[in-house]
Amino acid sequence: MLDVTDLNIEFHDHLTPETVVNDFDLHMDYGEIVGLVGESGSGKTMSALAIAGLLSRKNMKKRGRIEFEGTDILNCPRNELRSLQGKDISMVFQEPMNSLDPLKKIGYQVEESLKIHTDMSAKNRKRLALRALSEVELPDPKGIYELYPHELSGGMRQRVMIAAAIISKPKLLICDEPTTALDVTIQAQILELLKKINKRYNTAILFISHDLSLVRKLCKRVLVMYRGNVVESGEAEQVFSHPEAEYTRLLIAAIPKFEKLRKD
Amino acid sequence: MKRKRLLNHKLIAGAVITAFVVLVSAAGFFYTPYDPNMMDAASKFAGISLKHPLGCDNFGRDILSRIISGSGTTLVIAFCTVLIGSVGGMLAGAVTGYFGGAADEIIMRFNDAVLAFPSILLALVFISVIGSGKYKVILALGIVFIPSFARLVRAEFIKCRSMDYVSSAKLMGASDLRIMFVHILPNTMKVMLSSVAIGFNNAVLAEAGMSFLGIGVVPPDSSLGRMLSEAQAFIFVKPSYAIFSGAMIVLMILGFSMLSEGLEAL
Amino acid sequence: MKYIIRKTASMAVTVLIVSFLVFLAFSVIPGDPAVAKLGTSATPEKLVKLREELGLNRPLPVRYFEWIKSFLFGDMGTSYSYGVSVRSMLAGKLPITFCLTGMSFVLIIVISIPLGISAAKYEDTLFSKITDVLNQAVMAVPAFFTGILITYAAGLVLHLFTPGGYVSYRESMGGFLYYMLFPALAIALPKTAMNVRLLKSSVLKEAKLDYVRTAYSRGNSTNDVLYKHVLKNALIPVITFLGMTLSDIVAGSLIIEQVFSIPGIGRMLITSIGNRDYPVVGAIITIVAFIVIFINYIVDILYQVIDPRTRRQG
Amino acid sequence: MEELVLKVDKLNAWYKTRGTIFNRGENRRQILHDISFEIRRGEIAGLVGESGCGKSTLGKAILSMVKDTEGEVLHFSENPQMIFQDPYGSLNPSKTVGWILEEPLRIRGELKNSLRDELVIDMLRRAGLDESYLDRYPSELSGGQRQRVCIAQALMLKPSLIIADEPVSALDVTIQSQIIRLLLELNRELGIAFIFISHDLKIVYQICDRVMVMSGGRIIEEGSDEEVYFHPKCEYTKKLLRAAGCDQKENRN
Repeated sequence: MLDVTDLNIEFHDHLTPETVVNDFDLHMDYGEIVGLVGESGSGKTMSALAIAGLLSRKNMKKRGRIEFEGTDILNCPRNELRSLQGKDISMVFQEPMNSLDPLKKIGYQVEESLKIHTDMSAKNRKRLALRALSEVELPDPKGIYELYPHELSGGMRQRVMIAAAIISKPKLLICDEPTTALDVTIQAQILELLKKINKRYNTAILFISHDLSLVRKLCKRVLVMYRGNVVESGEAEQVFSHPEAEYTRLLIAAIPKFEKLRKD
Repeated sequence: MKRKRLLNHKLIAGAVITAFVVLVSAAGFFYTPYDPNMMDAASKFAGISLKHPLGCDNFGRDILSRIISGSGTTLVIAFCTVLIGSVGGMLAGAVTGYFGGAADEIIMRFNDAVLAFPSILLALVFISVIGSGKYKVILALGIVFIPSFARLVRAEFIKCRSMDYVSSAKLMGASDLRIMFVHILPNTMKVMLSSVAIGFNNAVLAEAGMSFLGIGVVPPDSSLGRMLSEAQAFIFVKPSYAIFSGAMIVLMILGFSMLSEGLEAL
Repeated sequence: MKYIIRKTASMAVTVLIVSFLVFLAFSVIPGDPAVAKLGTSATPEKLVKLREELGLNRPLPVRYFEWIKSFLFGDMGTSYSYGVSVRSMLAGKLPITFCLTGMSFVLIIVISIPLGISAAKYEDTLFSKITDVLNQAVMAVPAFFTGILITYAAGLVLHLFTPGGYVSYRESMGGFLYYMLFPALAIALPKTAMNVRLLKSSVLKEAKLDYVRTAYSRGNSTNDVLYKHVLKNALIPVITFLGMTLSDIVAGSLIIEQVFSIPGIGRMLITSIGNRDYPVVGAIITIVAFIVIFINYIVDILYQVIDPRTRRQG
Repeated sequence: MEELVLKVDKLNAWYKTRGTIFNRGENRRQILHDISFEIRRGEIAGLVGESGCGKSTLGKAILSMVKDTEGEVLHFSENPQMIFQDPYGSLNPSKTVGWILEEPLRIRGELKNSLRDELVIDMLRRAGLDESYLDRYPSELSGGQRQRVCIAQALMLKPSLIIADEPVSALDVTIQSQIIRLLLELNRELGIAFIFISHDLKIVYQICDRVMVMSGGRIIEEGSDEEVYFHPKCEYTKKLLRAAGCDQKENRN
């Protein structure tokens, strides 16, 4: 379904060009959950934005191929890209506080992609939006439909974001640190929700996180990025128990352990 | 880490223009080519010449000398106005912002009411009650400028008073006065600086406007606004008079506003 | 609804404070109107009698409420200089000033909003850079100087209108509006420049926020993102600015009337200040004050309509 | 039994939500409900809970930084100090590190200049920095270095109790463990008691002797680390532990 080969991204807003993503390769099948791990500045978000076709065209040089069901996302014309975005490829972002338009009702934002990509009637759109809202396990979808983002908590907003992303049943859902800004218990719930969605609609999920233990819980396959390079990739359990790259070992070591510090 | 630029082109341009204006007007206190009030019937409406680089007005007074000394008056008024406004506003804003409470609410409600008005209109109220003249203009504008500074400083103090470094100073037993003036005040200076520059801008504008209406400075003092209103009467015969005195006002405002924007971008 | 009630109450408080201050300034500080009225012919007996006639011997709050009551019912006192009612003096002049203010406000909006949006849309192009420079320059020219320059350029050089040749609206509505166009433009120009800048930077600031990326990720086109999402958010600071501007325009028109010799309340205010005609000055200031307060009230309500976030907390 | 440094008895706290002129006082929201606990000398007590549970408010209320409180807070030690979460806001940006560290002494008017310098450098070293930092401004320091300066400042008045409010959650993972080790070191060498406020249950387990779990403004569970982590009584605690990956089965072996 998705085939990324030799993706390179360079920034050109400084005097010397800066490579943020270097020879990135990724292959994803329908219904697969892949994790992308790395610290801030490792290029994981940049790669994800490139796959979603959301990289701005200024001050930036991109090379390589991103093929989604035969469409070259990097080089295809803008309209062709737009017909994929929000329909076949959806994205959930890190900051649930800022990722929703503060002046538009939740309902509008959830059904926006239907409005753009289909000629469904308003009534049908609302029906689907309510269904999506209940699917992400929000209480009282009808009430929430009429609310504004600032009236919801962070966890609820992230659910709204997910509802908006899955309403058109995309083939690929890209989640960029969707739980980082949330409390641990909410984090666990969102992970469960993503698993359910993956099962129910066979939606492939690209899950991006700095937290190896989260990725381990959700993903079958994992890629570890460091300074723009993929330093390790493979089955999640394999990477976890027998990390090959030095950096992966460091990352695993940095996960706070559940053991006493004072007895060393 | 993003490194902030120490200088930007607006700051430099603003500083250069302001320096030019200030130097010219400061020099005017010691030397002008002619006495700005010396009338000379022979050179009435004289054109541009080596003798009178910008020509002469309806009384044969040298326009260049008048512009130089007029800028001086305008700048002095602006300076005193901003001084009164910023010091008064700083004190009021610091106290209300730091302590909050009922006094703050009352003062700020009053402040908002005052701030809703164009400063020139308020100054007119004062002038109509206390009369016109250089010092009265300074007093009127100075008082009128206090609320805007007060609001600014208050906002900064409110922002700072909930910062952790203030909490930690309190924990160590620092007094309120010490926290206000030693800990918080230095942190408001950046905002103060750029708003002082914009304050100059507004003061020049207000003084020029009032003097233009003939209720600002009174003769023999001359200010740029007053000259512009004199020049307006002769715009048929001598447009250059109006254009030059107006251009000086524009230059001042341009300098101060660019300086302010430059400082803000630091 | 609660919000509107609260704002209305707050407006009423402001009206009270402001009018009390104006009352203090013009009825108490300038001195005894009885002395002023009688002048040299004043004797203690005459003064007491006149004070009683004028109601000056009553306590201050009572006098204030009397004053504000009659003011709200349209009785604004009698001019010292002309001996006629202030109301009749103002009646013919208010519409002129309102018209000037309204025209310049419309000009500001009509010019600045499309210009600001395109300046943001075509950022980093020559067009945007030229607008930047122009804005910086035009902003620095005070309205009264713009007025003089327009008089000179449009009036004396291009002969588009006769400077000083004010046409009353009673004579010819078209001629009146055409003449007013020039002073309105003089007031509008600097404010337009400021608003173009504000709108541009506001749009650019909003465009960097996360929700814009979300909007793109749903397949919106650039124009859709701009007009359906960014613009409404970007207009919030612009509304604040326009509210402040409107009160500045009122003040600006007082000065511009002088430049274009328009017989509005501005010229009357200046003359009355010169004559120390306090009832007239007081009435004009109070009217302008009420207008300014009302504008702020409208802006607050507008916020609430546009921004749902203000509805809850206010 | 070690002596007490802090005793909190039936502490309640409220925040004022914005009232109007007409209904002042009506709008206060209770943040803390009947909080009671004790801290002994040299002990590290963890205070865990999710955001909004009132744990930060409790920390502030103990140091009387919350206005509207009822109940008793008894300090049996002098100069209890606090370390804050955001190392960017807790240092005055317009002052040098040296000035910041001297300030507590200046406020007390305690020491002469020469001794002052000595003490400042001593504390700076304890916090893992050296005298080359004295003339630097906070903006020139990394997050971890700032947090060290905050710790040094807290040490200046020789406290027996420090309340650390999420001291590492704004830092990178690798820096986190350094700061945690530093706190532990200070605890062991200087006998300072800590109240360690955190949402990270693993870190709390790493260093704390005793743990208090907060939810909805109440302490719902309290006990030794072993008790709380391996024999939790409340459902909520169990849920928290599960979500944090600290449930018994997985980690005991």
